[in-house]
Amino acid sequence: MNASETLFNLRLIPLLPFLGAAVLILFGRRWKREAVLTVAAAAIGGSALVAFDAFFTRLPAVAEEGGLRDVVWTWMSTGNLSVDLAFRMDALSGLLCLIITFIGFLIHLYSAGYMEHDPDYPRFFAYLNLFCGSMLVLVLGDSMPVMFVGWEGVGLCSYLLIGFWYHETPNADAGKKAFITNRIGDFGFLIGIFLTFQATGTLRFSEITSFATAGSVLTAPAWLGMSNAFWIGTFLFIGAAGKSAQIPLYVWLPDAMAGPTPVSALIHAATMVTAGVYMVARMHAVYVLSPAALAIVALVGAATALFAAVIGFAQNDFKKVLAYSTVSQLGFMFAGVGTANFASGVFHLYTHAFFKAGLFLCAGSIMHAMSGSGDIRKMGGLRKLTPWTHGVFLVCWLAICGVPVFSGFFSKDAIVAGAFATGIFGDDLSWVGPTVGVLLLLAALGTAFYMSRLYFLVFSGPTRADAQTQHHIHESPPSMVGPLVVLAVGAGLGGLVGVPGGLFGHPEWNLLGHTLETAVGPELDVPHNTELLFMAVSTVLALIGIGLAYTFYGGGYRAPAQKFAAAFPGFVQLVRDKFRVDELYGAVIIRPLRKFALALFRVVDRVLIDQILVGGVAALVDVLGRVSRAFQAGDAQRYMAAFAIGAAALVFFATRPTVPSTLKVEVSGTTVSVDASRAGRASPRGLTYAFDFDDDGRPEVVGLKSDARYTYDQAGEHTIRVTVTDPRWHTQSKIKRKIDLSAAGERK
Amino acid sequence: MADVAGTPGGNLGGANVSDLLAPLASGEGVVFLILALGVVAMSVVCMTRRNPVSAVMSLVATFFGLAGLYATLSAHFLAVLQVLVYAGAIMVLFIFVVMIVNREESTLVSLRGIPTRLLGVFAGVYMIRVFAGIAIPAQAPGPLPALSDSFGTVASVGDMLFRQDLFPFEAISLLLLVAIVGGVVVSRSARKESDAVIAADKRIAISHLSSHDSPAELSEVEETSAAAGGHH
Amino acid sequence: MPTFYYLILSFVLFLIGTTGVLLRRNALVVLMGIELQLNAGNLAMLTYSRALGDEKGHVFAFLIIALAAAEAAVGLAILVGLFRNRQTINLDEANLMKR
Amino acid sequence: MGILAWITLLPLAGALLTMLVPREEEAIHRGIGLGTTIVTFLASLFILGDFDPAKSGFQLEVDKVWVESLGIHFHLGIDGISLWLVMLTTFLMPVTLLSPQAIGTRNIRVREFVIAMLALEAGMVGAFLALDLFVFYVFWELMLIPMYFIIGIWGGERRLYASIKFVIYTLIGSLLMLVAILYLYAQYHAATGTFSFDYVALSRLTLPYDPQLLCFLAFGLAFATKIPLFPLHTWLPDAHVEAPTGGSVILAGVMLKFGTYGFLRFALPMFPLATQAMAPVVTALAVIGIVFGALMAYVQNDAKKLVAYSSVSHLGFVVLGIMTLGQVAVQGAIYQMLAHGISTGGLFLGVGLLYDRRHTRKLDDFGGLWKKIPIFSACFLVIVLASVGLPGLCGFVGEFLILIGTFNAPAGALFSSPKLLAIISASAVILAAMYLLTMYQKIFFGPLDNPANKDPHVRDIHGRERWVFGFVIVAALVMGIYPQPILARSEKSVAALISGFQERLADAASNPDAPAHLFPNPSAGAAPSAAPANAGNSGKPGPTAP
Repeated sequence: MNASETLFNLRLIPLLPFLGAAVLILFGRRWKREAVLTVAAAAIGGSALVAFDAFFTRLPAVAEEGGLRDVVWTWMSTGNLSVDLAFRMDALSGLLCLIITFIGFLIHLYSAGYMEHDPDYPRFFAYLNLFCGSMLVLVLGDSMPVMFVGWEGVGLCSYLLIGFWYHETPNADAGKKAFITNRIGDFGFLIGIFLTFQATGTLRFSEITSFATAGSVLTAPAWLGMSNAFWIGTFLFIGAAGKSAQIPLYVWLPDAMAGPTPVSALIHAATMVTAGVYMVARMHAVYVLSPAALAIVALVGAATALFAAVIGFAQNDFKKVLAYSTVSQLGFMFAGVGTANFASGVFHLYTHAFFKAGLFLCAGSIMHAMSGSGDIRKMGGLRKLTPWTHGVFLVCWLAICGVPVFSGFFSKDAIVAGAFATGIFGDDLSWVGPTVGVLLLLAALGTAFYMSRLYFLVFSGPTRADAQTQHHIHESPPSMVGPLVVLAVGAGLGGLVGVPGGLFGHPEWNLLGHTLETAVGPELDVPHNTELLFMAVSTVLALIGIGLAYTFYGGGYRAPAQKFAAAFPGFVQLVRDKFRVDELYGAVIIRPLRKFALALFRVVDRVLIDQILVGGVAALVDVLGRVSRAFQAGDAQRYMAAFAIGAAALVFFATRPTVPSTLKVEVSGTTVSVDASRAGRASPRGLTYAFDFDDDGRPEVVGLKSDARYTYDQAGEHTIRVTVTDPRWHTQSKIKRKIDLSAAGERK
Repeated sequence: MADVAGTPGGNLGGANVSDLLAPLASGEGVVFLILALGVVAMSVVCMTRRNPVSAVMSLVATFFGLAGLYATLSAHFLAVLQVLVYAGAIMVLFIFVVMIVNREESTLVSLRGIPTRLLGVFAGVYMIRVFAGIAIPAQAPGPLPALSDSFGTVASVGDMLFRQDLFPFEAISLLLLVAIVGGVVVSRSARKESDAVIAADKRIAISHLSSHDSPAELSEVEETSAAAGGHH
Repeated sequence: MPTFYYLILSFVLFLIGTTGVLLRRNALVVLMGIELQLNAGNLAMLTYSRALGDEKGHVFAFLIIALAAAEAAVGLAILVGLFRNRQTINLDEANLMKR
Repeated sequence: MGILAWITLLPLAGALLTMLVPREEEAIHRGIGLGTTIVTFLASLFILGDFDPAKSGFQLEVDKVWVESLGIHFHLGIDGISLWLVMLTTFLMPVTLLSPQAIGTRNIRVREFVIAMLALEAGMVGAFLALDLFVFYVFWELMLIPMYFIIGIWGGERRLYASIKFVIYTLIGSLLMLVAILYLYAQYHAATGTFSFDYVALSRLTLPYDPQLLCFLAFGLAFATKIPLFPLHTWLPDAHVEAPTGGSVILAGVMLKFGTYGFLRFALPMFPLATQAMAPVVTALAVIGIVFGALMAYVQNDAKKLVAYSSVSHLGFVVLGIMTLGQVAVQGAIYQMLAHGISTGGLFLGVGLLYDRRHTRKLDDFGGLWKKIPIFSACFLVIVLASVGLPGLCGFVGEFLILIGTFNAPAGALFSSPKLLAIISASAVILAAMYLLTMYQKIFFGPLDNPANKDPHVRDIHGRERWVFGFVIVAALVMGIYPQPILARSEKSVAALISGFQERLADAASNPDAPAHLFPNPSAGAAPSAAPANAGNSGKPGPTAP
């Protein structure tokens, strides 16, 4: 821990929303709507104020020494593992805190209008506050377990909020799907935590970073030839993929649109889904040590970006298009951090939060206007009917397409340029950078296309809705439009905060880059002309995308669109069905697992253990009973006879003189000494021992002593017989022992 | 494992057989010999008769022979007792029963399960052989201790019986009482038996119905209805 | 008279009794066999009582006789009961205990 | 008499008192039952008060001579390991008796039920505290009989089958254990000439390898059927399905812990060589149990069976933690025992309540209950999440410590490839979410279409029931957020146990075929053992915080 980390009660930031949630859960049901809103907004607002105060006034002073730290109490400490419930704010987590609290606050205001006539009003705000609290814990977590608390907490809240309208089963299923897919990611995250602890002996980020920068242990090969850092990076990335919806764990995000739109805006656009990117940025020191891990992150990110963009082409639901757009933009962010261009990755996260939240809220207000339906085929011509929403959508649309001046342009361009210019991959993986770059460019083109398609289908041309819905299309109330406008401003001007240094030759202009430098290391320096080149290329691509979309969908479905659809019906349907990935997962994983479990249950549990083992034992006892019954012939005389026989046997064995099971024989040369006593104890009743060494029937040594010596004249096989007689009972026992007096010497 | 070769009483075959049988020559020996042979003969006859009456009679004769032997062992009280109780009381009982069940037997020995029973007899013989091995001394025994003249008389045996061994005496009297009750109960006729049992069952049923102690225990069925009314 | 004569006699009597008990079909004869065995025991008891000059043997013999009486009584009662139910006193037919 | 004797005999006194009250006054019976258990709980708080976390040995010992000639002492003592299990017992009992569904739907013979529960509590507390193997066995059987009656009389339809199966399973094991105890007793006499059943004395007895293995198997079988370890678990679902709610809560909440407690207290310290030999087998069974239990729970359609199988899975974690014999893992195992007691106890209380309202346990009969009984649904959600192991609730801490302890088990750990086992067991984290959330969704989400669910009888929790679930949720939250006091108190004892085990292992290795002798045990309790020896998981010690 850096010595001079100043203590500041950061705990207030996550605590306020939690308190708000607790109050609303316990008492919300009885309060009026206004009271509920004020409590919720006050909670998130208060937390925002504390965050702003901490970030702008307190943090700059201590940014270098590791930022602000606040230890609440020791959470777990056993043996050499000790985890404190502690929060830490440095530039990176501070920035994210700002985003979460600011956008969270806006969305709270927005949902007041959106959820106005929903019966479960208080429950919604309780969950929203709970979510903000968990997200803040995730971001401010000082050690991995605390981050994991937030990590699973947001998973839970997304489960609750997706399944908010629980009375329709599909919503509940979507919620469950989200939670379980997240849980799969958390499984990877857990393994990552264990690996980190094993490699570095600590779980605190600051220590991990200092350990990684200094340590060589992480690069030592740990398993299958790959270094510790690689395995930590890969497993953590599985966790990130689960949370931030990357291939293959992205399937839950499109279904998550089943939740109310503010939820989609806050959770599934701005905050939760970016948790993966934040985590990778937080562990940048470890990732940098393993180019292979970074390659995986970048490639998967880029692949997801393109794949999701393509699916976005054919979606007919407003929010589904935005969902795939989010998946695609997240792919961009991961490509950014994947090419060790952490600053620009976070920068894109920052700009994306604004314009994607804006787009979602526009979707919300349009669906509000269209009385709930999100089908863009029924929309059109809303430019005039909903002017404000149209204005905000326009700004956000241009931002996401990467049109210059707007925020998306700068951040996306920084990533693309970074991909080409990065040197992190060294020589053998050098192909990764350019491939990622090309994929990103295609994805950018795709993004421009599907967003423009969306814009033209919704806002331009005649309204295709039926008369009845057309009749009461109206602009949303100011309480909804207000936050929209703010987000539009953010989307529009947000980019200026992080203008890439290489662009205008003034690195200091990149405010964001500088502030993040302490948290995620220096900004990737991209040579001036590559920056310019890709800026031009991406602008051209954006315009091509928009043009193409216009030719296809300007003012409704135009001829080229119908022709294309007619030409490749199968392909279009395939893309619309999301390449049937869900069905694939169902068939490959979920159903077989269920069948296997059922079979296992029937075979192992019921039959193997219950019938065979338990039943078997019972049957065995029964059979034994039946068999012994056969001896009971019922004839009294036979019982008496058996009794007599038993008595006789007893007498027989009782009167035998006790004799050891084997004779102890010591051979030295040809003389043999034999001891017939039983385990060294003298015989109780003065038995007489007759030793016959030369097997001629006449005992050579007879007496009361239980041991005797005899010298053979020649070596070879001999049999010694000992007869023990009990004088009182006149009974005898005999033992015989074969010995071989080979010249080779002693044989026991 | 040691193989078994038990040779009982190896000393019987030895040279000293003659001096073992010497005492028989004296007058007392002759009396013993006659009585012993009589007892053995009569008991063999008893065991082999097909007709139960002759079996009982030969058993009575055996008891008289034994009484004589007791007298030679100067166990006078016991000799009289043997005659009085055994020959008198027990055999009379046997004769009564024989009269009731007097049925000639077709075969002496049933062949069912004969191997086990024969083995039982041989087991008996083996045990006796081992014990005989101890009982028969290697050389002629010394003279028997002199006895006081009151040895074996009613007075001295009675004195010991009622002073030192009072408890066994009381115990055996109790045993006799139980035997009497047992005998009576067992031999009651079957029909009276079943009537008594039925009467007893009736009495128990009546008492159970009248008591109505707790409805719950009456039967399962009612419980579920009781449960439906269970608490909220 | 040497004690072992009497002992041999009692052993013989006991053996005869045993053969009667184990081999004979007729329950009555079995009971008599038992009586014989008890008497053999009595004889041995008195023999040693004479050899040791101690009257304890006599007391014991007295008790054995009492016991034999009780045993005979109950045995015969059972026999009568058996006969009444089964109309036979052959032991090999009386195997109700089989079931 | 010592406080320990008080909390053991208090429930018995309560049971006797209940016997005196005539059969009709059921309210009085419940009152006495509840009163006694609450007083016992308060008494156990005193124990917590004057328990000295620094000492690793046994504290607050009560040692009365019981049978002089046989060397049997009524010897009770408490240390870090048994402290919290006793607290769990005394906490769960009043909560169970407070819940109106404790006796199950057949509301008959309340007096006998209260007596059985109090006797059960006495048996459990006694068994946890017993430091004399004879006394331990007496309480072990004392605990079994009331549970047999509770399942047998107040259970469901197939209660007789279930109770008989339960008793036979446990008895076979415990009889073997008795044989092993007597063998130790004899060996101790042979080695030292004196007769004694005392735990500390017998645990210092070092047997040669073969007898040690047999004793370990005897003890192990008794505890394995109790845990239940994988192949011996089929009695659990039957016993739970048929037991009344109160029976299920105590059976799952506390009685299963006797298996794992037994391993930790008896099997491991007494037979180090055998433990080393058998560890791979037991761990394999534990991991199979974890995955198998989770899979079985995934396909159940009966709520109680589902929770029963989930118990098999959770306790598989505990066994894994114990077998790793690392400081972190064992403390995690102890913590998981407590957390499982709270979360599964809550689950059974919830399912019991649903059964009381709807008289069915089939998940398909439910649907959309959130709208009908929102408060209960919220409480049940928290309990389900605790059971899933959501961080911030009690389930997570135990699982996390066990997994990180197993993952970082030292090279010399008792079984091979701890990393692989930890990863397989961690997969149960996913399965747990699947089956529990599926259950939750079938019951509470979806449309409220089934008419039976709309029936006014299906009331939300009220009065006492709210307190019951309130306690459980508060316990889950506190144990999730602030586990440190629990971990701190069990640290010294676990450290002593592990270092004792290592010493015995080293000694056994040095002179392998020494005949049965007494092992000088310097670290037995007296001096607090060295700083918590992290012999458990050395790992590569990084620069811990300066």
